[in-house]
Amino acid sequence: MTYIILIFFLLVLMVGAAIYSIVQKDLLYAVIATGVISLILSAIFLLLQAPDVALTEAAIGVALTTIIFIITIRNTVRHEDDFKDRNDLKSAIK
Amino acid sequence: MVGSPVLLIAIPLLAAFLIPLIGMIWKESVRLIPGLVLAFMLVSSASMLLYVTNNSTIIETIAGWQAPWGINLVFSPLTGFLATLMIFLGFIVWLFSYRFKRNVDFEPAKKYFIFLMMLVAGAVGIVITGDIFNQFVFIEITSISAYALTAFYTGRNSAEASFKYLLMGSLSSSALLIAIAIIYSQLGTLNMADIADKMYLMPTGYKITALIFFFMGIGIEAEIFPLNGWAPDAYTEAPGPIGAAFAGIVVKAGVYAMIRLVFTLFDIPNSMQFLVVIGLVTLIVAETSAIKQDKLKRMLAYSSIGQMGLVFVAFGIGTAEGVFAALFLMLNHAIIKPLLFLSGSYLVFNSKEKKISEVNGLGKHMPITSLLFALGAFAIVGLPPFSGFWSKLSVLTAAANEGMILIIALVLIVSVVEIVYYFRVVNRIYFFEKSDNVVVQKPRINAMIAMLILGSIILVIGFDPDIVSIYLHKASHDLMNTREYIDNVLSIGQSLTK
Amino acid sequence: MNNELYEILRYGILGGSILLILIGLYAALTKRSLIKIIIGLSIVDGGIHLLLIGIGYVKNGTAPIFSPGFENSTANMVDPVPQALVLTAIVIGFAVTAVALSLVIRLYRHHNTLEIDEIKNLKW
Amino acid sequence: MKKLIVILLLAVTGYFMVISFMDLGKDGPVVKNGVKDFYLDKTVSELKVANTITSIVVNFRGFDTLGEVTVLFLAATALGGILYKKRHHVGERSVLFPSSTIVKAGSKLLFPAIILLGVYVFVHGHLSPGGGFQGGTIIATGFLLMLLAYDNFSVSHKVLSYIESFAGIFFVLFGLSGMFMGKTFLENFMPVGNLNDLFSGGIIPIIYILVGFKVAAELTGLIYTVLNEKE
Repeated sequence: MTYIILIFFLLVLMVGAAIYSIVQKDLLYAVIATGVISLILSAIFLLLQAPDVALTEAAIGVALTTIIFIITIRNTVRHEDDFKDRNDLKSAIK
Repeated sequence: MVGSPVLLIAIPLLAAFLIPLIGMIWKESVRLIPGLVLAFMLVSSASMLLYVTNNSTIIETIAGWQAPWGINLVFSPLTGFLATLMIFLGFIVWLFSYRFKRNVDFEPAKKYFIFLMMLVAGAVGIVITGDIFNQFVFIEITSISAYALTAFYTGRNSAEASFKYLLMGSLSSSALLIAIAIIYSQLGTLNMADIADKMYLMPTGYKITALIFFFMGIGIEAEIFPLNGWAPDAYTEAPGPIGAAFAGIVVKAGVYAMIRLVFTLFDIPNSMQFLVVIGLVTLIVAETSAIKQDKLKRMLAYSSIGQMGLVFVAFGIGTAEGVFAALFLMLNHAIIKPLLFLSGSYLVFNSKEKKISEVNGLGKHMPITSLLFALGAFAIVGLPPFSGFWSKLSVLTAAANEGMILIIALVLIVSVVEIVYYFRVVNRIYFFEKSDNVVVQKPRINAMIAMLILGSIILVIGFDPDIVSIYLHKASHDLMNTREYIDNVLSIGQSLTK
Repeated sequence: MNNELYEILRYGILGGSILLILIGLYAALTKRSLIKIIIGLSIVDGGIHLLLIGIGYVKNGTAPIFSPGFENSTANMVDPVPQALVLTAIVIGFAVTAVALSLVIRLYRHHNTLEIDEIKNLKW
Repeated sequence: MKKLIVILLLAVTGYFMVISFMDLGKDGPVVKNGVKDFYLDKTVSELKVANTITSIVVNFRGFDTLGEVTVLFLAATALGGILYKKRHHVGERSVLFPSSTIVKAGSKLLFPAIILLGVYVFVHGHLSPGGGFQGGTIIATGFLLMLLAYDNFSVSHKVLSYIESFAGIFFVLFGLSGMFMGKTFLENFMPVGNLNDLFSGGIIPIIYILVGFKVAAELTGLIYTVLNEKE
């Protein structure tokens, strides 16, 4: 029973993160939300008895994909409707 | 055993991994090795094709596990014919693009030839594999090579065309995965023959849904109507020879994958009419678009889409004659359209806009190239002494035998449209005055040889279509006999696992 | 876990994965920013992976890995095939995403924007 | 307007997807005995591999894996081609995150541990969860950590391309050597040993280790190429 509740809780969280990531105008936050989706997915895979897939999803989905997105955002723009504020990310981090 | 189908895949992969290493020592090797590999593949594939035409189908298993459990490669008259055709075109494109542009750096040149080789290997994999998920992997290999080749030039449009292609390709590969999920969840297998064997168990609703998802997944490579938005841009913005490779190799692989689904895997009664409808819509939309284009390669791209529509109509007739006609059309299209693309890319070599108006009067300055372009144009619209005539004739007779008057009428009307826009270009080449700011580019000797080979094949098939019709008849027989395919693949499975 | 709970779990996973696919498709089809489109595509990929894993799940399943002493306990193992397919699909999806993002960087170099409406030299 | 059309389209797609998977929970698939049982059976009895997923990925469907590492290789190559500029500055990377001393020291501490974990995961791929892909990606995340923490940390492109080429070549050669021994491509030709031993499963662990090296090199190179991209 707790098993099912846990999975449902994660599913709801995952769908919430998905909606957040497409609604959010700030691309950096959207990308982090995508990473969160991957993290939750990897937890669900573990619960569904797929440890191999969980490992891969954790490494690729959470770390590598997210970082490639972040590098792209650094090289381009940070906000969805912005045109030229490529320095935004750098100033935000400092 | 004359050869092994797995070498058609393994050798190019081996070469692709080797090229970066050898390229560090000997720079010319990055251009030569892919050619040698393609030549090896051509010889091996052609000898296997000769074998399977007279003997039985070659079925090779991977990792020693027989049909439903392991992945198997099927080299039948149909798949062998298509694989040989695609490898031959790959070789021609390699020969043509060997030092196509002089000022290309070492790194881009290396990548170009690796991708060209992998494009051919992926397309061959799509055709000869007997497993739907393996086919998905090969589709991805082909698509990634195609995206990279489309973005080869550093201009802004090529990146955009490639991005557009990638978006559609990525959506369609998702659809393909969903289709595979439906099939696996119901039938518990991924092998094509096993799926075909068990397909009657599946409820019709599931079948239709799965087939629609499959069409969304593969239609992008086969350029069927709503999914071909990428094609004109990719053909226009990719390097000249790559347009030929797309028309001759990628599209053929996509058509094969769809046809295999409709004829072998799914036994939905009305799917043939569905093919006819898709084909007719694609044909009409593409040909009406082609007549409006003012860029040469864009026009050729729309014409290519239109021809694929015609191929689907011919397959949709559903008889052995129709399949024969469709395969003949595919063969002709795979020879003629690359010739048009290759000679066309020299006609507009130095121009930025690649407009049709820029070919004015080139007939006097580039006589052989222009003649070859004209030959291709005459052949593709179906004028009598050339090869295109026989394939269009066989479509018409196949349709007439089934009493499909509408198809005959449409094919004839479309031929007239094709005549209009192709002759417009030929007319400009020969009867207009050349403007002064157009710089003529003489083709290199290897490019000339490549184009002359294609041109002579058009003439040979045109004067004696019987030399290919034996292979085509075998291939169409192979496609129509679903039961034989299933038995061929599965029977060795039962005998060897015990 | 009894049958009813198992069915609920199955529908939950199915619904969750399909919702994820639809949300991703919505983003990919309507958003104007190129990066948002690619985010949408990677969400679709995630949904499909969950769908495939969900197909392979069985009631009270255990991971398809044999531990010493339990070599014959295949009865409750989940289906390993979809897991193998998902492994392949994840890596391929990542490769395609990387190529897409590099194209985005190049498009930005030429156009200085990521708005899809502004990047329309070719007909869309 | 466009959004409405898209939503309608999605509703139709969603409906079809729901109905095509819904019956699975109630009635199960129409074919009850798929290929699954064969795999589970043969993995233990013939291949002597504990992890069924490893045996499927490397042996039963090994051709997919070969195609997949090719896809990765092509993507890494394509990335270099798409971002290619005539004069590109290797080595002077712009700083993504200016990292503090703690981050630097911590990364230095974690890096060997991550690499060790990755190596452990792919060496034991046939015994426990994990394998070439997983281990390779874990190693790549280790390199990613170092690249992010240290501005001047660099990976030799030449070494990476040696590793990925040699791993790929040996993968194909292992497959082909099965053929030369009168068996089929990628078929096991080595003694399989005992279940749950480190040296078991014939060529499966060897191939998975090669895959691990290749995936690690490929992904590290990919990240490094993108990270070196400057506006």
